[in-house]
Amino acid sequence: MTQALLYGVFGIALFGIGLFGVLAITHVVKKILAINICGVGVFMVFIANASSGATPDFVPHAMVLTGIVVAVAGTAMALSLVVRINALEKPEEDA
Amino acid sequence: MPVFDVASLLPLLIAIPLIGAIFSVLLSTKHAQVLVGLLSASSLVCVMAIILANLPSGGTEFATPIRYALAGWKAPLGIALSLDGFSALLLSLTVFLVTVLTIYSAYYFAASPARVRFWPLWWLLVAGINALFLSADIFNVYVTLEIIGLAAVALVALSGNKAGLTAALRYLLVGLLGSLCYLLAVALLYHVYGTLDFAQLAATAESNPLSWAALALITVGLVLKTALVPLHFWLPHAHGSAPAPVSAILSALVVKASFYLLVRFWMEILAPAVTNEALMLLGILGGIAILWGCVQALRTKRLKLMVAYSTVAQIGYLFLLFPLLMSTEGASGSQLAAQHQSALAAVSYFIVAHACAKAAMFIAAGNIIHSLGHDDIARLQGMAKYMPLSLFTFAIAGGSLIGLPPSAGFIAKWLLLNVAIDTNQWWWVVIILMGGLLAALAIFRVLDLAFIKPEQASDYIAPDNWQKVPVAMPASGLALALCTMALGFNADLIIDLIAIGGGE
Amino acid sequence: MISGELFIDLLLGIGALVTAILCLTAKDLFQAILLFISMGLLVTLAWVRLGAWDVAIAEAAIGAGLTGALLIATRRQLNQ
Amino acid sequence: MFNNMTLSDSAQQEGGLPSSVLFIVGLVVATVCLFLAMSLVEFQPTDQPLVTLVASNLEQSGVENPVTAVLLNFRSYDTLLEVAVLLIVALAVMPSGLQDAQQPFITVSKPRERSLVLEAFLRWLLPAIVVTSGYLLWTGASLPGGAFQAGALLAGAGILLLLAGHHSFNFNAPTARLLLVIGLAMFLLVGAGVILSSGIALAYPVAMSGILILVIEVAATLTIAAVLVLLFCALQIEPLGPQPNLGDKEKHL
Repeated sequence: MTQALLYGVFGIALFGIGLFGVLAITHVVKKILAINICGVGVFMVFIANASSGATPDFVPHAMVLTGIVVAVAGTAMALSLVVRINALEKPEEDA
Repeated sequence: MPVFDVASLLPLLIAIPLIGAIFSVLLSTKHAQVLVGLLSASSLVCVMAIILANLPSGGTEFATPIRYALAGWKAPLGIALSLDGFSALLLSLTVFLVTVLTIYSAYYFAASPARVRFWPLWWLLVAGINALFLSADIFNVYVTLEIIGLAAVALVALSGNKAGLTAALRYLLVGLLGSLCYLLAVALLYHVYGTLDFAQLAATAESNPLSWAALALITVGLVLKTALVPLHFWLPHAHGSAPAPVSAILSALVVKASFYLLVRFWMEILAPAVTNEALMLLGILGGIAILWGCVQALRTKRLKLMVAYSTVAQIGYLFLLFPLLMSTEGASGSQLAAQHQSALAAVSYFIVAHACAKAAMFIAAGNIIHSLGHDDIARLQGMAKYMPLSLFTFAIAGGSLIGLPPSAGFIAKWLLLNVAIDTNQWWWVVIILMGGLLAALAIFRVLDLAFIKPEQASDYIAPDNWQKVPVAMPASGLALALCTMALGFNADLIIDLIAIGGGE
Repeated sequence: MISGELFIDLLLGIGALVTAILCLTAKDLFQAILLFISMGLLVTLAWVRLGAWDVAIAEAAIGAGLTGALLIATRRQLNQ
Repeated sequence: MFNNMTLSDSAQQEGGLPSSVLFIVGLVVATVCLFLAMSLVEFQPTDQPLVTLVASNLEQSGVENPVTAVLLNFRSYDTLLEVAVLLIVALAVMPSGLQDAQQPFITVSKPRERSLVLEAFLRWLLPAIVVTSGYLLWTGASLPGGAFQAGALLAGAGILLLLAGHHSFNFNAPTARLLLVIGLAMFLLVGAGVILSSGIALAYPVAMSGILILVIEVAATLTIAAVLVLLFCALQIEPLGPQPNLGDKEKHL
């Protein structure tokens, strides 16, 4: 078992944990956390595979950098929607 | 040898909407944004027309896609744009619909403060769609998928009410999950084949466990985004609560974008990993989607939701493509290629017919909401008197969705039936006909109520705060509906275009 | 020597998995967020082990740091 | 699964799926992951053609850091679209106040509670952060770092400024909108401009590539920082309406 394979398997495990979390958890913010964990798993598969050769492959590194930014963008959007929905729910609860 | 290279025009299809987005952010006054919109739309039309006019019509150029290596780096190091018949058709469809919907939106958002954010997001969405259809790189496709997904969510959330925001949030989470499944597949494919380029992957792909895993992940991810039953749960509310032009583009183009990718992967990039059983499975899900979508459309009480459920059914028809690709024993390679060609032509026709008809229907529904303030089907009684043009549009577009001759929907179903019979899969014929019947019931339920004479209605309520809409709004819908008719008479145009670039 | 290095990798990987599971099973949202941030930091170390320095910096700054800040801000809004 | 979404911790049990369904979902996910892991372990990695391609073309890319070379030269188109993604998110969370369009970008006000320590701290920290982020950007050409890291750091400065309570940002101001699009605009401008010399979009002439990449990165850093601060503002302030601790006297910058 090499280092690359080890992290590859861990990446897939993280993806699985996140996937199960997304499907099983009802709390929205935790669902968003689960999606992020899923994403970290995918990035780990990328980076692990990139280091399987003698010199690391930098193309997956660049792809993961793009992926991280896109992931944070999606997370921010989801959180802002959660906050807006929450703000709309508030007055109803008071009444 | 033409004077200029068609390929060098391809980046313009992405750059023009991006420039439009930048200017609509910077110039936030109403007239400036509309002007930017019209300029961007008309320049897109010009570029697309030049590209279409210069497409190769024969010879060796005919059989290979047009490619453009961005940044001057050839694949696998760089990213290429590529154009073949199938993507050219979808791009033309995009440009055409976007132009009509831009004109419609100029009126729809005239008095709404949401327009400030609508226009930039609209052009970013268009850039994403064009970029996806042009992309020849599997990671680049991931980025375009995210552009489309996030822009679509932001546009759905423009409605600002709780139902719209909740639908947007669900749509976003589903989209993110789908993209991540796709991205994991990209990681696997890159690991195995060492390239991200469509053509290089197609040349080296073989049937091994990692290819199957990648294809399965891609399919799950994209089926989530395309909303095939049983993963359609997010679609009706997202499409039903968005502003009308947004619903129109979501149903007409956004779900087709992920379907387009599925076709690319199943027919081209990972074709060696495809099995007959998997093709059949997608077809069965498609068949269920047709019936389920139609039944739900019959049951729903809101007009826009009904149109959205009809999209679920129509997506089902698209997936009938897959079982029709199944190889039979003893068929030669050229026979199979011809079978693929005719199946793809039928489904492409379906995409175009549905896109025009569905956009027209959402425009009509949007007009009804605009002037009545609601879209409750039961309260539409006698409304044909107040908005004849919108309901006429609804009727024509509905005719195309049902598949009545001479509409484009009829030709599309006819082509599909032919391929089904040619490949001895007669059971699809039953499902296609039943789907048409159920769609007819749903459409006539609305038309029956709307065209009833007010005096005859038992509980007729005059609309209390009825507003007249500018004539351009129903007119743009009618133009799209009439297009479905015109396409019914010009079927060869589309079928010939599809053949460019090696057929698939 | 090699087994010793692999041991560190094993520890980092298992640590990330455990924090991920704890994060998703945590009762309290704040706890879950803190666990998520710690997972991000563990993963950052993993990137360093794999020689991906650029990714490590981005993960620490954006993946763990910024996402964590956004999550905590959201939680404050939800509790108000 | 996506139809029941709650915001409160307590409702977790009520809206959740029955345990039998959860078990099946878990089983399916576990099987899929097992299959993925098995096929990954069994696969014998072949040579990676891109490793040598990146190394051999690095000299012509204009930067020494291979990741920056991939991000901003070989696959710059991806990064261009990524900046567009950030613009989308910025637009999605932007407060929809048309009336604010005439207000200035940064408003300075006196908060009710002043923290002298924080103020003194900020006076030293902010310039340091700006200088560091400039340094990160500059070294991105040869060492790990670059536009995103620098932008995140710069955004940190903005958020600190916000937290100190003296300043508030108005993202509908023309300056703010310019900041939000400048990354994308500069990228497009350079990408189209190089057609004049090389004939291909985004293909920088070798002699100029270093400086052109830096120009793109500076613009991208500004946009990234602006977007990140906007994200933070949107989560902090928007649902509350006007900021509660806004001082009485306001002066404009």
